[in-house]
Amino acid sequence: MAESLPKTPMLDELEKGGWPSFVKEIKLAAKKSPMAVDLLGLLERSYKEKIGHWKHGGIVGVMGYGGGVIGRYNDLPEVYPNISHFHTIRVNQPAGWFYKSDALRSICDIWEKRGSSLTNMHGSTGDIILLGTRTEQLEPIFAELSKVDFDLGGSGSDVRTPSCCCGMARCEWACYDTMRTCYDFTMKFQDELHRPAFPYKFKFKFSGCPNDCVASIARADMSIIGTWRDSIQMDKAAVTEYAKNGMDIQSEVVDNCPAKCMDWDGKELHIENSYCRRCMHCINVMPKALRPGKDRGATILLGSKAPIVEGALLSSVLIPFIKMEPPYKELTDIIDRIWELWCEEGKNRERVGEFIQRVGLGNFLEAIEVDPVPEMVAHPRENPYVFYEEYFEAGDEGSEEEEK
Amino acid sequence: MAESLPKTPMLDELEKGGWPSFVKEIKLAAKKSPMAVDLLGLLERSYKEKIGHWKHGGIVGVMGYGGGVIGRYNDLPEVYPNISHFHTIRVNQPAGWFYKSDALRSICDIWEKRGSSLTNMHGSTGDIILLGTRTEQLEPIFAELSKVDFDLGGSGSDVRTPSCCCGMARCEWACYDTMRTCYDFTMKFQDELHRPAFPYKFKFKFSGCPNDCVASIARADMSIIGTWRDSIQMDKAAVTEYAKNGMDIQSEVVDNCPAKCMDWDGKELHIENSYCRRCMHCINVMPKALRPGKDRGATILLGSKAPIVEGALLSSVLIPFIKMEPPYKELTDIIDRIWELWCEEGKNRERVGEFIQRVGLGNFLEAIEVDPVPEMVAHPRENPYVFYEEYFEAGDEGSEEEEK
Amino acid sequence: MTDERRTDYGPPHYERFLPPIIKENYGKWKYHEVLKPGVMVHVSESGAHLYSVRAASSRLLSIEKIRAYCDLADKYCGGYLRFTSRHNVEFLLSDAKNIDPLIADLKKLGHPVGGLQNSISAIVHTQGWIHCHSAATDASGVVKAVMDDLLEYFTEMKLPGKLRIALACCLNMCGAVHCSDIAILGIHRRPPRVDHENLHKMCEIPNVSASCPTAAIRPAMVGGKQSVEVLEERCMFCANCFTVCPSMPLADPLNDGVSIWVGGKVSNARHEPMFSKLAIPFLPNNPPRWPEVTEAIRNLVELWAKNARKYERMGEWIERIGWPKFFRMSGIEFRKEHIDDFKHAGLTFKRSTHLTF
Amino acid sequence: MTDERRTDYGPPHYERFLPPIIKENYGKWKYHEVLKPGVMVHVSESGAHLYSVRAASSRLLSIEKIRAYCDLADKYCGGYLRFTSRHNVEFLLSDAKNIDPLIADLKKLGHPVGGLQNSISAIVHTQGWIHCHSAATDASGVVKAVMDDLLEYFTEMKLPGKLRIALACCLNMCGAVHCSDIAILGIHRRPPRVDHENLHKMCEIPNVSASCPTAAIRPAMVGGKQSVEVLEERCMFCANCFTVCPSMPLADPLNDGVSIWVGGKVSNARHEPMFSKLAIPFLPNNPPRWPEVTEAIRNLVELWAKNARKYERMGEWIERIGWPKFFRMSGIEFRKEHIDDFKHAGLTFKRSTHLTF
Ligand code: SRM
Ligand code: SRM
Ligand code: SRM
Ligand code: SRM
Ligand code: SF4
Ligand code: SF4
Ligand code: SF4
Ligand code: SF4
Ligand code: SF4
Ligand code: SF4
Ligand code: SF4
Ligand code: SF4
Repeated sequence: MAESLPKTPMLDELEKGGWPSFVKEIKLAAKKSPMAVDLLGLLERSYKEKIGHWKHGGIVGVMGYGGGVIGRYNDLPEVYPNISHFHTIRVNQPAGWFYKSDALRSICDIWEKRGSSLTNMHGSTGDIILLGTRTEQLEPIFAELSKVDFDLGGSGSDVRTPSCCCGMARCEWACYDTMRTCYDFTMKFQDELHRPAFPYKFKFKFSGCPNDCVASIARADMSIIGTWRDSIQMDKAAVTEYAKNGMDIQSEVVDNCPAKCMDWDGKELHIENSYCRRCMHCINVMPKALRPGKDRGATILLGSKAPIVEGALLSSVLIPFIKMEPPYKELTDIIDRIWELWCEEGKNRERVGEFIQRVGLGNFLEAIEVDPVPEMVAHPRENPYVFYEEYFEAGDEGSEEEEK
Repeated sequence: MAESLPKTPMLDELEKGGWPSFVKEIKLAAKKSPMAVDLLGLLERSYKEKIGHWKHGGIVGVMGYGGGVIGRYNDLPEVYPNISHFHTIRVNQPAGWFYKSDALRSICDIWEKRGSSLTNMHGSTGDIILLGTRTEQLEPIFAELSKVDFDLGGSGSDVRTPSCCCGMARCEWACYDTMRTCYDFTMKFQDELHRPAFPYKFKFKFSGCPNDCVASIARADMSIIGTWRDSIQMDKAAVTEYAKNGMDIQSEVVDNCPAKCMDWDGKELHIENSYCRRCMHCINVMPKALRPGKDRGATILLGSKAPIVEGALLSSVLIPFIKMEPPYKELTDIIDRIWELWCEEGKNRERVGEFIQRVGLGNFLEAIEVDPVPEMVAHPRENPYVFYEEYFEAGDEGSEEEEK
Repeated sequence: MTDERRTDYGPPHYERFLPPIIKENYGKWKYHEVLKPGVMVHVSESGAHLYSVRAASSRLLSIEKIRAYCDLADKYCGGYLRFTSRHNVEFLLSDAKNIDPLIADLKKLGHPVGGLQNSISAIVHTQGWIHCHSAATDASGVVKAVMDDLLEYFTEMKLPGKLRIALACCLNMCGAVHCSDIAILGIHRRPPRVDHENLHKMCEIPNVSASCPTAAIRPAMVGGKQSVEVLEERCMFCANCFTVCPSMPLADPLNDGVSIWVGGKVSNARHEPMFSKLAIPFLPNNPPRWPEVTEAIRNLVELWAKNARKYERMGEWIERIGWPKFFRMSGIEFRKEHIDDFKHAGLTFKRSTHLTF
Repeated sequence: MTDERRTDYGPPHYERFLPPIIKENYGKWKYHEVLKPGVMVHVSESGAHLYSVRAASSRLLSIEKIRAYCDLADKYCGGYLRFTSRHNVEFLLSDAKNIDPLIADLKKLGHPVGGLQNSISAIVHTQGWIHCHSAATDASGVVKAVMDDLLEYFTEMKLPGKLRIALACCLNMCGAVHCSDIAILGIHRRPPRVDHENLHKMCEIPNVSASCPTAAIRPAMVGGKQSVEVLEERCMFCANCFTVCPSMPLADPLNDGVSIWVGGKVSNARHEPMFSKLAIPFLPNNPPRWPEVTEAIRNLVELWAKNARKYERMGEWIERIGWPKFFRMSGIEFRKEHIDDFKHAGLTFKRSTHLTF
């Protein structure tokens, strides 16, 4: 059915070796898809010339949505006409990337008919990426996806597709229900997700514990990371068991505790929980003996992003501990206030983390009506340059503060 | 001889208590010095009013010198005429602040005759501070100081009076001869010390080891801090002795090693010296058992200062290790090049540490002809914004680099 | 938009895709154990055992491959499977007997099993020359070459701790390489070549000028057309101008290539999260197998594997031994490029005498 | 300048002031021991024993007191004495028998002996209202009040480690308080009141404007005179404008006061040097004994003393337990003022989940 494959001696090299080969995937697709055939040719050319052949995408999309499609055109449409358009569609993955085969197959069927037959499972933000189709296919694809209950993900200056770790579905350490929360937030912010109206993108990522298996603290404007407030649950017998089975509890566990709050006398393990930093290390190493406490919730952090252009950021603490239970009103109210402020005062292409740095965390907190707490800082200021906003006036006799 | 003392009920409070009282000192001086009498009155007034009564000093000094005197006038000269002028003289202390009584007495005699009888032993930079005299006394004072071999210290935009720890004179850890080096540098840079010609002040401080007992790393534009390159000298018997006498070597020594390079099996102490950071802790704690290595010298660091106005700085490594032996040519050549560059390109009131940050450490090193080494950084860059200065041009065939 | 058009319905509810054993034990998992490379069991308070088998995936998947995964899921675990945050595929089994046959089938399909615990998992990566206009290198090709070389570290668990590699094909860092144990980052090294002919038609000149963080771009008339000029010595190749304006391409076969970064981490385990730091400023684009890159990475992995203590991530190890020692041990030349000269540069200077010799 | 005038001869050579025992054993010291508070012995390779007795000094000394020191030195140790980098006075004895009589004489003179090892040594400080035009508080008075209160920690060695206190009477920080375990810093809190009458005579207006790091100052005509105006909401009271121009005074009895900083250190022992961080944004100037300040400092000292581990400096202790815990334990209220908003502020935000509850 598809055209004969172009000669791709360089790419063919990448069919060898033990790691799954993306070239094989393109060739698999190329059995049926002329788009995949042209992609092979174009990619081989890039390998020879050491340069890409894609142009800036124009604005393409589906009716009523501002995001979800990345427009893409190649710069040699005469040579590679089948991929003269090669737009990707971002499809909002199910929380935790769990699938049943029938659902996956239904997507494959649509994509076989209307696209390149190539995908990314998944994109870096978490979406199902349908890799390459033509403008005129966008509406039909959306209509068919809709029939099998898949909606588009985010792109542009909107809420980006939230993602989460598998959490309670498969992990003993989940301190809140990441998948449920991810789903609930995705649903609550459908409008913000599909219709870019922010200064720039806004990403949510949900991790069930400080191991942060979705890299939330590094890659989300709002990072929701599970934690606990009370003491680590310990099964003393299981600790003894680990020791008996050869674990060197002093060097493997105690010496690696960043809080230096553990003590092992060769028989009993003691944790001074009021100093514990909830780093997870001891729990990670002795999953049968130690577990997060019972009073569980999440730490909310704000602002991580890649470096363009002010330098990369990790998220920083906004709420040290919050219970994560529907309807999450306290948190979503804060989110509303953050967005309101950022939409009003943020510059174009200024992520929320950059915005906070520009206006100052103290001012930001005042504006969103959150009290400052020491958990928000790694340490208090080192410089003495405090902007006091008020001062005493002579006649006050020191008794009253006056606004300037 | 002196006038009767003013009423100073508040200051009198500060004659009480176990710590030596500066008020008693002023009163001691006031027995003979009318200046001290007026100072008591003025200070009591400040205590009542909670505000100082000194004005910006004008430029006063001694002939041929641009520095060494801080001009000072009070703002109530009618009320306190004896301290209408109250200039301080900075006298260059002997290295290590060692004195013989005759020398100190000779200074006291001069100051009794020609000043307030009050001093600071010493100023924060290290000088003998002669606290308060009149303009017309400056020349005579200098003449008399000269007779007893004391010269002035620095002030203004010049080399400030260098200072050093007692080093080899009294400390077993001195890795180079701090007092000699301090003296040699002070002598070598007499011109720069007395005649302000820099963009701003430049301070030298010499510490014999990383304990840094003159706070060199925090308070000197050039910090010269002793260190060693080879292995810590260990007396195993003495280690055993410490253990026997009740020292918990694991928790007091090993667990506090920032390099985690020590090991104590209850009998022998092992130091993996190639990882040792020369922090001094283990040596500090076991002075009889451990000593710095034998291949000794200094680390040279640049740039510390107080916060005004870009924020405080600690000095940063310029030369990881250098032998500190007269005539210190390698180092003084580098100093010459630094001053040349800084004088040419530094802004007014820009300390060398601020200058380096403004022009970039890499560029600074190039200009002073010092090769970059990893010891200069806490870590390599985290942002990807590298200013490559050259690129390949098409016809190069990748074989040659071209200047742009 | 018509009234009937269905929008904003969001993704399918995840519960539809959870196997019964997970639904029953949701939130009740008690502990887990790694049984062998790529295979772990989670044990529930209820006593239930869930076996997960993790297989490598190339992330760029044809629908044929997805269907093959589905076939395996149907065969061994009721049709249930998932993908991980690093793009591996996981099969969720209730019956331990199915583990080995599944692994055998996966191997046949070309998908090695592994990536758990103290191993190197799949490389988080991006589009590269497959799809993006910004790329300074390819993504999938470099990843394939590197992982072919490091395969043993995926299929075995012989490392001191986890090692996470990521790749981004340009400074936008969609691969979020800024917090990886080892990061591969495509970089441009030639300032934008302005397309004076078309710039005024495609871009707003004030926006273009404003996009440059170093103020290297200023408006200029060129050949009678409104355009911009670039002060080349101020350019640090961030490509922000190109993101804003297509007439400012930076891609250039002679100067594009790859830089290598080390020591980042994301988890809060032991050490707080850390950014990756520059190790090797530049390696050439050398398709199809980027041998300079694969070699450099293998060297880094092996240096770390040999010297780090148990659980010590790359960055924790380097922090313990200090960067000077890292440079000495790795043989990487330290250059001006390594020294930060961006906004917070001063905070990266070594402000102590904690040095090794 | 006449030809004969002697200049640039520098300080006297230190060798003139070294007692014979030091000259003989210069560079040969082997180890030292602290014998009791304020007294240590250094033992040389040669076997020689040098006893140092350290006494508190007020730094501000009358010549009478210096002469009294000289008398003691003459009486007990050949006239040799020294001052330390923290302004204490030290007597250098070759004969152990002289130690106790010397101590007795020092006490009589009002100078307690101590300050060695795990104690609080003298407070490094500055001029204050005694001599400086910039001061936002006094120096000597605050120091006297604080040390009277902390005397036991000078004369005994009962602390976990060294504790260094410093005071600076304005942001110029001549007391170099930026790296102290506890720092007392005089601060202004009212923007400069411009002396429009005289400014144009005393100062160069462009220099004044340029001196302000926050660009709060701009040229303005006031009452027909060239002067400047201050955008008060931009002022953070650095007083750099006042340093450059006397017509911009900030001192103000109602608003000046003291801030307290903690956790800095200088030595490289264990932890690298650290800056002090803001603990208490403002305490009033309350002469003569600044009770709010002495109380705050005693609380900090005792909190640390009770909770720190052996050798752990204030900053090391706080770093181990975390700042939130420090604020909870100390009862100090955390406020907006504590949050950095200067140049590198973002780097002080908590970018991990390492939290205690
Ligand atoms: C498809 C994807 C890479 C992939 O192969 O997985 C991707 C692809 C692009 N990203 Fe991205 N980003 C993707 C995840 C990310 C991530 C990672 C994440 O979300 O966890 C980041 C870093 C985290 C962050 O948000 O900062 C990321 C940071 C960027 C940036 C820099 C943003 C910044 O504030 O620094 C840009 C530049 C921009 O927005 O103009 C960018 C821009 C782009 C554009 C749209 C190119 C552009 O300049 O307009 C790329 C389209 C490529 C194409 O043609 O297919 N992409 N981008 C990822 C989205 C897939 C998905 O929806 O699942
Ligand atoms: C006397 C002394 C304080 C003391 O009581 O000990 C002192 C007193 C003054 N210093 Fe200082 N500084 C003194 C040591 C320091 C130190 C500490 C040190 O040298 O170790 C520092 C911090 C380290 C540094 O250099 O950064 C220091 C940082 C400043 C600054 C801020 C400089 C900066 O770059 O941030 C100024 C402001 C200026 O230079 O305009 C300053 C300015 C001043 C002036 C001249 C006031 C002024 O604005 O013109 C003060 C004169 C006071 C007076 O009337 O007596 N003084 N000054 C110290 C000098 C005594 C001596 O020579 O031994
Ligand atoms: C499946 C997955 C979550 C998901 O919903 O997709 C997952 C699952 C588990 N993670 Fe993770 N992690 C997953 C991505 C991550 C990430 C994110 C990433 O790599 O981009 C991190 C942060 C990485 C970083 O710090 O740079 C991550 C840091 C951890 C850690 C902390 C390791 C450390 O010492 O720093 C643990 C604890 C451990 O392994 O001891 C952990 C532990 C676990 C456990 C043991 C949790 C459990 O009880 O189920 C799971 C199997 C571990 C394993 O792979 O060895 N997981 N884990 C992700 C698998 C990715 C993959 O295919 O390899
Ligand atoms: C006399 C003096 C040097 C001088 O030439 O004047 C000196 C002398 C000694 N210092 Fe020091 N230090 C002196 C100021 C300093 C300073 C500077 C300062 O305080 O401004 C520091 C850095 C302080 C800081 O980190 O903030 C300093 C940090 C040390 C340390 C490291 C302590 C630590 O654990 O951080 C040691 C090692 C120790 O005590 O174990 C040390 C050890 C010593 C020894 C034991 C060295 C020796 O073998 O002779 C001396 C007696 C110790 C003592 O006081 O307990 N010396 N020492 C200074 C006495 C000042 C005073 O009157 O109190
Ligand atoms: S983040 Fe925590 S809860 Fe989520 S999968 Fe990872 S270890 Fe489990
Ligand atoms: S979770 Fe981390 S900080 Fe807490 S006790 Fe365990 S290892 Fe220590
Ligand atoms: S800095 Fe080192 S050599 Fe100098 S006195 Fe202090 S401990 Fe001794
Ligand atoms: S000097 Fe410091 S780093 Fe070196 S072994 Fe001793 S304690 Fe460790
Ligand atoms: S990292 Fe750059 S080149 Fe790669 S996909 Fe993202 S934007 Fe495109
Ligand atoms: S690449 Fe970046 S630095 Fe260079 S001109 Fe464009 S925006 Fe400016
Ligand atoms: S700190 Fe300020 S007020 Fe105090 S002496 Fe120095 S310049 Fe003067
Ligand atoms: S005190 Fe500082 S911030 Fe305020 S006006 Fe003066 S220079 Fe500007």
